[in-house]
Amino acid sequence: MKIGILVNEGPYTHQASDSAYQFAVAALKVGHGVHRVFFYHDGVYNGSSLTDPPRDDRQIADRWSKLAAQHEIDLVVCVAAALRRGIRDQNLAPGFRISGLGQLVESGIQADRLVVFGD
Amino acid sequence: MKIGILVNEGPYTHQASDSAYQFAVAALKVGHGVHRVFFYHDGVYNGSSLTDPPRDDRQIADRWSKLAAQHEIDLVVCVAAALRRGIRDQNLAPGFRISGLGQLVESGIQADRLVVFGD
Amino acid sequence: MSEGDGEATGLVKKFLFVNRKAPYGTIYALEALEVVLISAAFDQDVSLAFLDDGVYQLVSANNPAGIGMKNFSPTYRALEDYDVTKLYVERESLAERGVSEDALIVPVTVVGRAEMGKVMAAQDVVLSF
Amino acid sequence: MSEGDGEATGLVKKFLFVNRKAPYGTIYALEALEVVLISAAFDQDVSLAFLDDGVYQLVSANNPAGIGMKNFSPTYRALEDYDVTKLYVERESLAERGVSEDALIVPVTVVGRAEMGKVMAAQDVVLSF
Amino acid sequence: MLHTVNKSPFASLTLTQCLNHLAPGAAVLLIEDGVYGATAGTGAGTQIASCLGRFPVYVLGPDLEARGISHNQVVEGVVTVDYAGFVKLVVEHDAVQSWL
Amino acid sequence: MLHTVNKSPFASLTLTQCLNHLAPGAAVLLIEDGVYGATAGTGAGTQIASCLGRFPVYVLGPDLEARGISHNQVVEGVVTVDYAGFVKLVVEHDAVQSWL
Repeated sequence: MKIGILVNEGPYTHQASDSAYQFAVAALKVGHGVHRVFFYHDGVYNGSSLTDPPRDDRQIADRWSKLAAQHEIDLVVCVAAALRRGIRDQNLAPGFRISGLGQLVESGIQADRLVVFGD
Repeated sequence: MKIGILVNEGPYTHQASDSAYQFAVAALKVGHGVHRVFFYHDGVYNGSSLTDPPRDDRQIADRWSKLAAQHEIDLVVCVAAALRRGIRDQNLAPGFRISGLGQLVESGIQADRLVVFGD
Repeated sequence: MSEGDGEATGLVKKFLFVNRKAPYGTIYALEALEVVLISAAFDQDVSLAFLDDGVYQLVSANNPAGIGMKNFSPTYRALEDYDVTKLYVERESLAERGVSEDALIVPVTVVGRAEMGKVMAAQDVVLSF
Repeated sequence: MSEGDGEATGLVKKFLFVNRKAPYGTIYALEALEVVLISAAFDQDVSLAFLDDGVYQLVSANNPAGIGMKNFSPTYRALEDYDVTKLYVERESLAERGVSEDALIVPVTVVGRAEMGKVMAAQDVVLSF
Repeated sequence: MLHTVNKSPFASLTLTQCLNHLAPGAAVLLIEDGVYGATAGTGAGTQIASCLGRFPVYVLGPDLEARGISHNQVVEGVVTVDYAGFVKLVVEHDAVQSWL
Repeated sequence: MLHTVNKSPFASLTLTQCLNHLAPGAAVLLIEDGVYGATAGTGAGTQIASCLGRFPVYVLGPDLEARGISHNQVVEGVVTVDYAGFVKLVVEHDAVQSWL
């Protein structure tokens, strides 16, 4: 089954990004496809290349990048939400791309399920 | 009277930063001093130099920078919270500086009042 | 709009946008509306649900000039131009908050809680923010 | 610690840290604790209030390994080493949530709601996150 | 102590939790989405009204206007202030507690 | 429809609002701070218990453990699932509604 994911909150502050990640890993493990992860609202902060959390904490941006590389997942950061919040190509982590909200609607159409994680 | 302000949320997503700004402007207008504005949690995102909101919307980082320049207000972004969230000197807006949590405690000691704005 | 046409797959799904948060205190309502407007270009079967504090989004008297924000409530009026006309507002949510249907900025379908539950149950894709 | 000493003004204020949010679902509890630890270096009169969902922060059985997070509850045990010993926990908040005082990771002073109100009223600086 | 509440009482339990902790000398200021609590004829409005005998309650005018709440919808006895009034309240009270 | 709730019922009214909108075929999954709602012997637990006859209720195990809630504290009849179980629930239901 093809699953789309929407993440509405930034890393560390809310659990949303963690839950989405754990959910994605579990879905991939049992053979489902994760079609796309769309980052909206504060979710765009997940795509920052400049985060530097404590060494013994989870590396949220990195693990999204790695998961995307391993499983060819499309990580899309909403352009309007990103501009408002200071995420641009110059501080975008590997594996993320900036695009429009149409990518979220398209994910809703093309995926068999869309699961939303937020505050 | 010397007033300290703590902002716990990022720009645009929550009203906290707006309320803090309007409060600071009103306090300065009647002759109080705004000792320091400390940005913690997602509040550190207020100090991003890369935000580019729609033209007809308020420019939150800019107006903090301008207020600080006009009234010599100390805008302090918490270093630990900022590292976790991807705010560093390279993407720090004018008038903000990155420092430790001691600056918040000091503000509580030295200011006559400390007002907290958050989620 | 070409974006929707370009992605056309022939699939028409029932999309529901669930609005449960007040405007201005947070940005969710405004950014939700931006998605609704985009979704209109994709020729899907779009509905909007306003319940709980989401009913406040439609209050016509909203005027955030004094807090330095833009009034986005009039944008709900544009939905009709995009053929987004299924706006469901929950009666109990209005009543609890002392908001009258007359105070709303656009024509809506006022439904009871049980019917709102049925509207929700009938969807293919539910977006909440 | 030199930071506190260096800034010493001779002033001792009553600081209250109000903890009303659950741990792990959001970062507020963890980052609040970081401020408390720093404040200990400033020789102030520090108190912590745990009420509403804040009481969950002190539950000794918390174990977030399965959600990939660090367990920071043990850090509350370090507070004593910093001479932060005034930890007030609200009885009604515990009862409402079915949390027993025995389940808490550090010794605390359990107070009723009215007394918690008095603790709050007696402060010079109240920090909430 | 000045207590501020910034959450809608129709979504969050914060207003109730704040009102339960008021001690002599306390005042309450509703800001941001907290101003919805000042609406007369609602459950929250009734809570506020019953509090007024013992504690003054204020509401931030610009936040009321933003949310389309007119003065005649506000619980009688609740005093509307602007940001300058907010500053004045902060100065007049020994400390401020934000119920976040 | 699978409904997810991620807020503590002791801070937010979301759980109640979700339970009020369940239609035939619905199931509820408590995640993140929403898992506190599964605690037996609390007001929220009672709400959940009275819902169980008509709708299945699930709770995410890793979120329970994170919050120190042992299985014997969970309302009887509520089924604990791991992330794989979460995925299975998503697959088994036609759509998912997150109550944010």
